[in-house]
Amino acid sequence: REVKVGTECTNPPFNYRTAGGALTGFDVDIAREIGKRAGFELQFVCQAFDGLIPALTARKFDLVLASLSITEARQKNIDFSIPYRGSTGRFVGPKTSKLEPLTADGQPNPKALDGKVVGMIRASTYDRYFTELFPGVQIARYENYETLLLDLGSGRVDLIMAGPIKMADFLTEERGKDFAFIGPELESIKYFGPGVGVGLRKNEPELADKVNDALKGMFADGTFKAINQKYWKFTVLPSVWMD
Amino acid sequence: MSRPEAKTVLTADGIHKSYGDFAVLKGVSLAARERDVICMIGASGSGKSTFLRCINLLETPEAGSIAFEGEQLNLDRRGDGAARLDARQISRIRSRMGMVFQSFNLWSHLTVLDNVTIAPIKVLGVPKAEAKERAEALLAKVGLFDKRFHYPAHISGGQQQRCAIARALAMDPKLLLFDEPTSALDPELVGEVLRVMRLLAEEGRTMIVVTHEMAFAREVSSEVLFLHEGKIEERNTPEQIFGNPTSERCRRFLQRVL
Amino acid sequence: MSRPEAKTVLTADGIHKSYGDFAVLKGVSLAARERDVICMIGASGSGKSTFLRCINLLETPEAGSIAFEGEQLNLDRRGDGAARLDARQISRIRSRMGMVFQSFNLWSHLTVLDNVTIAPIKVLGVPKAEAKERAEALLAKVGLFDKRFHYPAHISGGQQQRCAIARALAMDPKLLLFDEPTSALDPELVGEVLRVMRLLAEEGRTMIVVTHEMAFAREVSSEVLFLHEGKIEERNTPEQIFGNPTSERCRRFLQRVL
Amino acid sequence: MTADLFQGWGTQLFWGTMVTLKVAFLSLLAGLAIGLAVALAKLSSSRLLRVTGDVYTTCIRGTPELLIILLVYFGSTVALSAALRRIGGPDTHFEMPALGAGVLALSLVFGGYAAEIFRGAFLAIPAGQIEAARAFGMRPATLFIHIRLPLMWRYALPALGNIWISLIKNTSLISIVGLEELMRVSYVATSVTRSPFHFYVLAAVIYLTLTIANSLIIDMLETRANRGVRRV
Amino acid sequence: MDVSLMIDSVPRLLEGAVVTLKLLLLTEIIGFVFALPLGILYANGSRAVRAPIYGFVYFFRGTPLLVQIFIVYYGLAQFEAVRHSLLWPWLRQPFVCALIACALHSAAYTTNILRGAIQAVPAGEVEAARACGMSAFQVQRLIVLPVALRLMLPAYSNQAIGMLKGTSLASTITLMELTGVANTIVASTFSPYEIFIMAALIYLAITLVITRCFKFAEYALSKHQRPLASAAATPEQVRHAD
Ligand SMILES: Nc1ncnc2c1ncn2[C@@H]1O[C@H](COP(=O)(O)OP(=O)(O)OP(=O)(O)O)[C@@H](O)[C@H]1O
Ligand SMILES: Nc1ncnc2c1ncn2[C@@H]1O[C@H](COP(=O)(O)OP(=O)(O)OP(=O)(O)O)[C@@H](O)[C@H]1O
Ligand SMILES: [Mg+2]
Ligand SMILES: [Mg+2]
Repeated sequence: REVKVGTECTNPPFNYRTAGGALTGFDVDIAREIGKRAGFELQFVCQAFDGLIPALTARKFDLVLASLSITEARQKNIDFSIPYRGSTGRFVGPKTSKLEPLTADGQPNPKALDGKVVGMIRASTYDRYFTELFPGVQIARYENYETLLLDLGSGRVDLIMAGPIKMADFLTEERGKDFAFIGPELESIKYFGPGVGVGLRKNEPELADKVNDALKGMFADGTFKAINQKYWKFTVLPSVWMD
Repeated sequence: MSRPEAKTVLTADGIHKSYGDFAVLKGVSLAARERDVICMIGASGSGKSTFLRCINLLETPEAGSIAFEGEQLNLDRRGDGAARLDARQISRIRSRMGMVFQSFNLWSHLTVLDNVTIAPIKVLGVPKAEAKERAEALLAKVGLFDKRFHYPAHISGGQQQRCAIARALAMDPKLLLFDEPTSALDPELVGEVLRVMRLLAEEGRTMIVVTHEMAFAREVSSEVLFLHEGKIEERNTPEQIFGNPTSERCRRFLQRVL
Repeated sequence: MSRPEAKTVLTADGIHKSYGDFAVLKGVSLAARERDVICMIGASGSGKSTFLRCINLLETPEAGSIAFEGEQLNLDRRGDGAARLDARQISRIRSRMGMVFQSFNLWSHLTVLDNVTIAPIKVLGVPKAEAKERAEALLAKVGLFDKRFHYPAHISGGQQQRCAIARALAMDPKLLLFDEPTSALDPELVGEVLRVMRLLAEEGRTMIVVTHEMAFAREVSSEVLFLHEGKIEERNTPEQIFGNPTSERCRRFLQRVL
Repeated sequence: MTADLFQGWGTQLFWGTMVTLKVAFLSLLAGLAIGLAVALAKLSSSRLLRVTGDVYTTCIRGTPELLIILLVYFGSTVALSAALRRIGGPDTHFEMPALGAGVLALSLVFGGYAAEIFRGAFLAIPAGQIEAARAFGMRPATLFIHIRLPLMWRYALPALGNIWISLIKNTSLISIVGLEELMRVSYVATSVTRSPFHFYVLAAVIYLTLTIANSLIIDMLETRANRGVRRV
Repeated sequence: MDVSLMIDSVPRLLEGAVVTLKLLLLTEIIGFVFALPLGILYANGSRAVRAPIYGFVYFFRGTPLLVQIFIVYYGLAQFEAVRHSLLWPWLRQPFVCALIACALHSAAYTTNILRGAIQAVPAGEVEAARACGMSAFQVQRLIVLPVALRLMLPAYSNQAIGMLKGTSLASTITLMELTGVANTIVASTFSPYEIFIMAALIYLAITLVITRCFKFAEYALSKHQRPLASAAATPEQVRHAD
């Protein structure tokens, strides 16, 4: 059976194109593995992030694997599989930064960011988190990571909030050498959800079951772990790694 | 006037036309028969051009009727007073009336030759080669043959006027409306145009000519109308009008002729 | 010719002009003194309009020199043969030369009155009220007073021409260039224009008039030039030219006068 | 050198450029037809047509292009499938291809702008030249093709050139429906190579090349259309 | 369709619309001020004068506005010198960067439109003005521009409306104008259709106002083309006169 998979294709290392045009990345590998297990013939469709959910509901494709966090708001429109990656957030700022966005006991401290500008991806889970927990702090919203990081470099934003997995890559690069994580990794089921899942149209239980079975299968037989290790030394889905 | 047996080509009856509050034509009538050359004279602004434009319905008269070659022009008025015109009828009739405009109105995107051939080809369906041949003959007649590939903007005023005349003649029309066809021409060419017009009249064509050149009017016309403030003040043979005008106003007008 | 003591206003010497390969003017010279009324006659296409346009440098002559009121016009040629003109000098000189175009060239976005007042106000700096008063007087003189709030598109051909004449006169120019100023006028108005021109000449103004109306030329001019294929074929007093032309070509041209 | 310049993305950029050109040209053809039809509607004597034309140009010009593209792409699928079911057709799922949706949306937009330009240009034609054509008995169709169109063309060209260039650039918006055109390819490349400027500037240069090539064509057309116009 | 959500979003969207309008207005004013001399020089100038204007027009017309905004906003900030200059407090702001890019873009388009209109002014009228001794400047101001401005109106209204939507690209550099606000609301409500339709309605309303203004200007400037009989005609009627 032919199944169309929507993804962004511009979000390394999760899903992206190489110069040769080949699609790779963590999400893509997971999708391929699901396809193999469920007997789907996969066809990938690249689409800007904003268009993914509308396109899914308009039947332009059947699954979305694009590091889509499982959130309540999204669940109003679409269904999700079980999570296949954890999702947390973390601040990044200049190494010299003395800002302390969190109090000693890990609670949000908007007063510490008074008069500062914090950058993040628009419509991301971080956007929602920060808007609600840091009221009154000025937010700059970006379309993508590249521009967000540029403004971090030019000093137009004082801090950014983003996914630690992606930021870990950035901090090891040349352009990230003057920056560091600020404060600990933040977890919040309410805002970041239980993790990243496969997006599905509502009322398609058959397909959802097949995807969930495939995911459970890879968790169980170590395939998932192998894929994880291909990209990172640390685990991206703690609950599975623990087993 | 002269040949009562000839067929009537055009009758215009009680034509009225105003612009806003200003009444330009206040009931002008005219009947033209085959071979007639009717000259209209009158002061500037008396409504001569407007009358010509009413005849081929470039302006819609507010009152009056027009018949061409026995066919009544459909000038029914709607509730709002504007005439509802039958487009097909009008096109057909216009294609049988040639017109030379006072300001020439050559088509600026076409060469002299194309200005002359386009209407015969597209309106009458004359084959291209034939239209071209005819046009070149006409252009040669008016002395424009070697300017045939020029655009209107690149020829002199007199040459533009001659092009406009050739363009009207190329349609081989039954009735010709000339609005000051010699205003930009030198005496030599005026003589030439006069000769052409006589030939056309002999071929059985009818002409209505607005002109300021009294000598020309005297030479060419079978009947002269003197228009004054939107009314025909006097109509008569050229001999009568120029020799012995009855209306006071007409006498005064002609007195000034140099 | 007639008043050797009068001051020379304009000298044009050996003017040459061609369009592409086509030589329109092949060395035309002319000297006009105060009170002169010089008429240029000649066949259509002989280069009359082009010559007038060269005088106020709307066309740049390829060779020849022009002096106006003792001031030499700067016609230095660059390497590529095009003349480099001093814009300020040209504006100044043009503001002292009025011109009536063959095709009128009224400004379509301005009313008749504004057409007449704009140049005096903006170029000469005449106060608005004064310019308006003068313009209204001029418009009354040419019989256009009650059309002064019309736009050019809404007046007749002869009215447009009269507006163009009023526009040129409003600048109170030293030299007037008329390109067929009576082509669209009825005999009555021609007589009127003639009267105005005589008055202007008496005021000490100079005029160069291109015309096809020989009677008019005979009446008004102090000197007549006959232009033929870009050269002056004959120049003489009107009496001589019309009475006893020396050149064969000129005789043939005038023969046809009706 | 070239390897460095394109960092291995040359082939993809090339195909992206081809998609851009394909969408642009198809939309141009359809858009000109729409524009002409709407301009005529707006100039017609029928009040209904005039109002329809007005509504069309106002709505099309007033709605962000992106939204029109989304409506055509997503909306058409839903609407057409529903329509098909309504008329008793099979309960299939109608698929609007991305290319079709992109071209349709962009030509609707181009048509809206072109209509306004054509209307202005038709009104700029000197009345005398139209009258002369009428006086020669030209039927409205003949008059339109041989007199109005060529004269109008002359006035419309500079502004049409502007919106044609805009159209080429607007093709970048259709990446939202998943077409891999130039802008999208540059973005994809940027996300991997981490050199945003390099690829955006590269894309700008490619757009510039396309638009300059097209401007030259427009200039040639203008020169052609202006034969017979005296310039001072 | 969640109507209450649509209504709730209006105040925030209107705040964004105010930023959009401010940006648009300043863009068009600055753009026109630049375009006026450039268009006149372009239409009348010698080769040497035209060449640089040609270059300017080609560049800003030929590259996407998005790229221009990016280059001004992110590109300039790449240079240490810019970041330490006196201009940085200005160039730091997304509004200023968006304005610079939009105004230059608008100027390029308007220059081209104006040039076309100037060249469409009948040659005879220009010559008549010269023959009166008007200076080159006066010819332009008194004769050419009044006619050209009237001729350029339809195309210029296109340009202004295009620019209105162009300002939405400023959302990509974090400016909270109408589109930016809409995007942000969508991000927190996940109701793209409702919010975008509301935003589109606001854009449409602004467009309507712009077209009305242009229609009025067109009517006011076309007195000389209207038939006298309808001197009291409404703009509606005149637009269809032909
Ligand atoms: N822009 C141009 N390009 C090419 N040829 C031209 C141009 N203008 C005029 N000519 C040619 O130059 C010649 C002289 O033109 P000009 O207008 O001076 O004639 P004219 O003596 O005024 O004639 P008329 O009495 O018909 O007005 C004509 O043969 C005309 O075709
Ligand atoms: N479109 C118009 N709107 C208003 N008035 C007009 C319009 N056209 C012509 N008129 C007026 O109608 C009158 C008659 O104009 P018409 O053109 O018929 O005169 P004419 O007899 O041809 O004069 P001429 O010999 O000067 O060409 C003039 O007074 C003119 O001002
Ligand atoms: Mg007339
Ligand atoms: Mg001439």
